Amino acid sequence: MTTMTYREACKQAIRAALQADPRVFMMGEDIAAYGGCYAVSKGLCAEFGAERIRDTPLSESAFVGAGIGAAMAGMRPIVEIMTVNFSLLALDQIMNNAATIPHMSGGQFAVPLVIRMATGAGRQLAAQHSHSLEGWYAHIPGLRILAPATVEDARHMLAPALADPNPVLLFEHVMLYNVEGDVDEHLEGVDITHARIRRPGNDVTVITYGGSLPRALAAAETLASDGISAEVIDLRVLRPLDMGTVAASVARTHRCVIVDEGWKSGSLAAEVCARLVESVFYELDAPIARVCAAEVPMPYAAHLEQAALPNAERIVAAVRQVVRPA
Amino acid sequence: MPSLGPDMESARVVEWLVKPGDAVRRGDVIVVVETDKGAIEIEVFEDAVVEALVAPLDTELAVGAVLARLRTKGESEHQASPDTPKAQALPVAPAPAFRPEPPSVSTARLDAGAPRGATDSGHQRASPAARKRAADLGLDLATLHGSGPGGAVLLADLAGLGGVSRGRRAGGFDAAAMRRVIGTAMARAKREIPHYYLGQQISMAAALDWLGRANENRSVEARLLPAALLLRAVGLALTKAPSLNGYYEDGAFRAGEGIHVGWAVALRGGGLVAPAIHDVDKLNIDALMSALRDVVARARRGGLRRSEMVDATVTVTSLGERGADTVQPIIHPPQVAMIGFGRIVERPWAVAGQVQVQPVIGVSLAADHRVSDGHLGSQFLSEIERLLNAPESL
Amino acid sequence: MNEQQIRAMVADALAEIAPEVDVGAVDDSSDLRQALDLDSMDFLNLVIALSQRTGCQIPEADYPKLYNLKNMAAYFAD
Amino acid sequence: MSGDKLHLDHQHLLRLLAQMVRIRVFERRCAELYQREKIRGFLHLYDGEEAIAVGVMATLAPQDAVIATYREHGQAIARGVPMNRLMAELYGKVEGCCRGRGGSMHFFDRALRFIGGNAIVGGGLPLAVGTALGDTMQGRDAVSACFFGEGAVDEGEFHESLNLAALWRLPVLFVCENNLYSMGTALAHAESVTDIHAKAASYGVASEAVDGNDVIAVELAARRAVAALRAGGGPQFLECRTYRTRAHSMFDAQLYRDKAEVEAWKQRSPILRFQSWLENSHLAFDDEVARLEADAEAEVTAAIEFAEAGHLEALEDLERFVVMDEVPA
Repeated sequence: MTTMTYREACKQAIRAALQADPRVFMMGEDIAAYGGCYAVSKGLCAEFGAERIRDTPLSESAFVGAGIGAAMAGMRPIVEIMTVNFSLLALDQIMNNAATIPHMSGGQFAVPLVIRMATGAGRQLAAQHSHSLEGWYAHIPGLRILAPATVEDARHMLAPALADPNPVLLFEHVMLYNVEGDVDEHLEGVDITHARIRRPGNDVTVITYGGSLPRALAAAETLASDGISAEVIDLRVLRPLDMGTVAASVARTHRCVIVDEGWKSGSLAAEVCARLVESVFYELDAPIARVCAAEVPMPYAAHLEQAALPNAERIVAAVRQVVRPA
Repeated sequence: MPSLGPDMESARVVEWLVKPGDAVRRGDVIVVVETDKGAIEIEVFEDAVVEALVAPLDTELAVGAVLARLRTKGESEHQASPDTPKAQALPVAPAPAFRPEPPSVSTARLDAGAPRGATDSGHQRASPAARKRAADLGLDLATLHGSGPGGAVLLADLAGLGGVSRGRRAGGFDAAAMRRVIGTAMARAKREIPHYYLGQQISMAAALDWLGRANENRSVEARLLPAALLLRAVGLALTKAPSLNGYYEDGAFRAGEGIHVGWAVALRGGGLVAPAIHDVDKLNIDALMSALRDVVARARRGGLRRSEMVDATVTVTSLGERGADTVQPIIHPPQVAMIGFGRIVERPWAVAGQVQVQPVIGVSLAADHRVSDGHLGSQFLSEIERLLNAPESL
Repeated sequence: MNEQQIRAMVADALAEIAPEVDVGAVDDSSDLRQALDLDSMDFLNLVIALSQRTGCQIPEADYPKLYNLKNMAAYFAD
Repeated sequence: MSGDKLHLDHQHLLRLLAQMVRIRVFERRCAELYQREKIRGFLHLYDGEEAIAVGVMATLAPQDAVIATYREHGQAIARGVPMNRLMAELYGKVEGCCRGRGGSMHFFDRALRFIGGNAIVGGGLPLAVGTALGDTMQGRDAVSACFFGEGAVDEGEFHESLNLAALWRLPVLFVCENNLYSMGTALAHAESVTDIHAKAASYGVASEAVDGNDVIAVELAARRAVAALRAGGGPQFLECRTYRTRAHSMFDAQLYRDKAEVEAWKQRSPILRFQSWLENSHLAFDDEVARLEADAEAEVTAAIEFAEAGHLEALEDLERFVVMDEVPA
């Protein structure tokens, strides 16, 4: 076991991938000379050279599309997009090419590409750098969407993502980069198909992912002192959803709160909720509750931003309402 | 009261799962009766409407006694119960046109007026889980007061209701009664059946090796236990030894109409049941494993079906990893054979003139001399050995 | 997961498999199979339930690490 | 035929003509089948532009990649995708080149490195940059030929891709098929500067404008460009000036242009021009040309029979290939 930050775990994952496979290279904006917007790739260019750590122009569509083309030509590219809001400039390539070509070509071409990007709010970066749009990507058939919420997943999800023959999008929450955690360096990757129970419990299931996991765990701790045993599930994989684990838990606890930093309308939380109603309706003993971001473009001022985001207090309140309705 | 076995004379109703006015479909479980062998669910064999529950709870009733009156489709009330006095039909209370209320109306409800949870339309608020549990317990939601928002009935409101609670069902078996039954049956077996016994040691090296490799690539849910292999081997070997599979009744042997193996499950706290796994010879190894898991789990919880309690054509007992080395079984009448497996232990074993340490299991057969003899029994055990030595063919 | 959480999880899993046993009465280092009279089928059902609750695919070779609550806590803590 | 010298031998010239005739005949029958509802979806025909696909494709090697647009029947045929598989694809049959999942706008053929069939204007350019990058990083001597219309020049992806390819000196052959109209919008209505090859040159890309209705001129220019690419000269750009003599798609009243303009361009049809030149130069004879047409008709007829006899994909395979189990070897 080694203790490291989430940022360091992301870097070590990339390093290990570059060492393990000559087909792997990384490209993105300011990843080489600058060291990465969130300093994930700092030092990698010196170690692996400018051929494999490639700075790109500010051309999201071109370099994501180039990643797709290179993947189809036999490489295993890792493309970094600075933040999820910028990924919209490459949405055409992700949706119309990466996600569709395997099916559209009748299975002749696969797109073994990994795209990493930062997501989420909390750093006062306002309305064009702070959103949680991973739920949009989870809408698209053909993509695998991962949200590492722990340092271990940050360290070990990349290898199986690169081994996947399909395009994989990795969403790294900006508030997690400084979080420290234990990592088993020798683990041969982790599974990228299942949700995980991060804390077992009996009274209610709290379903979350990514940057909201620490908040949900903090809420569960508070609730425990109140005699409410909350089971916390980390979805980890946003597409395809592991509804088996989620539904089995809700069928045991009969109650559920979904925490998602995306907006509520048409969200991933809405999808999980709908699927639970489809699969375990007769196990529900209370309405499913959701704790999501306020429906505003993320504001700059700290107090406004905090008011817009899910936090432990709001999760605790939602759970109490579900477990002991007033 | 249906007859659930040749030696059953009476039983007690412990739980109704339906109420008058309920529509039931063929195959629905409608009542639980406590027999000497434990709690057994009784299913209905036609689509019908429940007219009246006749049998009182917790009273010993003879086989053949009326438990309930059902009206099948097409029958008028009159045809179904020509001699039922009108008073007796009252609890059924088919809703008259002018009272749009649920069919079963308790006095409590009338006294209390509309319960808090009833909406203006008369719909009782309840969580989906409470609704399902109430249906399982045969409770009418309209008679309940809920603690949830707007008086909605929640799961917690149903705790302890419904006659026999889950806890009781889980315990399901009356230990003293069960001991009596085992005693009676075994005494009869020792008295009437001329047993002969055969035993054999079989190497499990190939079987366990195969199993280990098979399990490596399986998810936890799909993993196999040695028991599944043993059961599969018995099922296949029985196809070649039909005179070990069936019943001896009225002075004659009647071959079983399928190979339905009763699997002996020891209950914690004493006693045992041997629910039948049907058509063992026709199930592949995965299907057998899941059937075993299912039947053992339900035996523990007290959720066995009637057919599982009476259909076995032969019985197998496997003592498992913490059991004795060998067992000398006593046949369960009117069956004609029982196969026993001891625990798997490491023993010196000669292979091609060399002594090796191998996992070994002791298999034994008790069979009825009125139907078969030792030569056939020996062939049967050899066949089991052959099958276990070629596990890939299982 | 700390030991208390593991214990809660095991108790919950056992409620389905062996409703009559009381996991609270079992001491940390005693063999659960002995203490609760679990046969191999019960034990497999327990492993399945734990796997479903934790998301771990528990290989067969690791079964001995689940024989008592103490080892179990260490196992799932990893 | 390889190298940068064009050999104007009889066989090669006849082959160029034959390829253009095959495309023309194939598409004529497609139009007919569309109206008989055998083919559905959008159908964009290449009538009048055949010289570009045929001229460029004559210069490519098997290891090269081809990325095309939704008007890509000509490129697919010239690259060598069997007509049977193309027609079956148009019929939506499992024998089609994409098992009926692509249709007219999305022909793919892995064995020929024919990478679509892209129906997002400009969407194929970043892909071509990527295949060139992947090939280069793996030390392959391969170029990526990317076809697109002048409408793509309006898109940001055009500029992003040219810049990136030039910046990294990647072996991409950009082939702009400038047919003067992006759907119904005339070039001058959409672009402030209509000289497209000059835009490419501004990115430091070697760039040339060529008569896209002259198959020999196209092939010569492409041959020079491919030779430069293989020599490590960085991306090359060809603006092939041409005209689409049929409607944009099957349902187009052509309100945006004069009939006289279309008629004038039909007289400059690449097939007519090349055929006349061959005959006037005594390089081909009437009966040879007639035989080419008869062969093409027979080939298309056989393809239609093949497609008619084809099978529909099983419904249980609806979601197959959405998620791939492995990267095809």
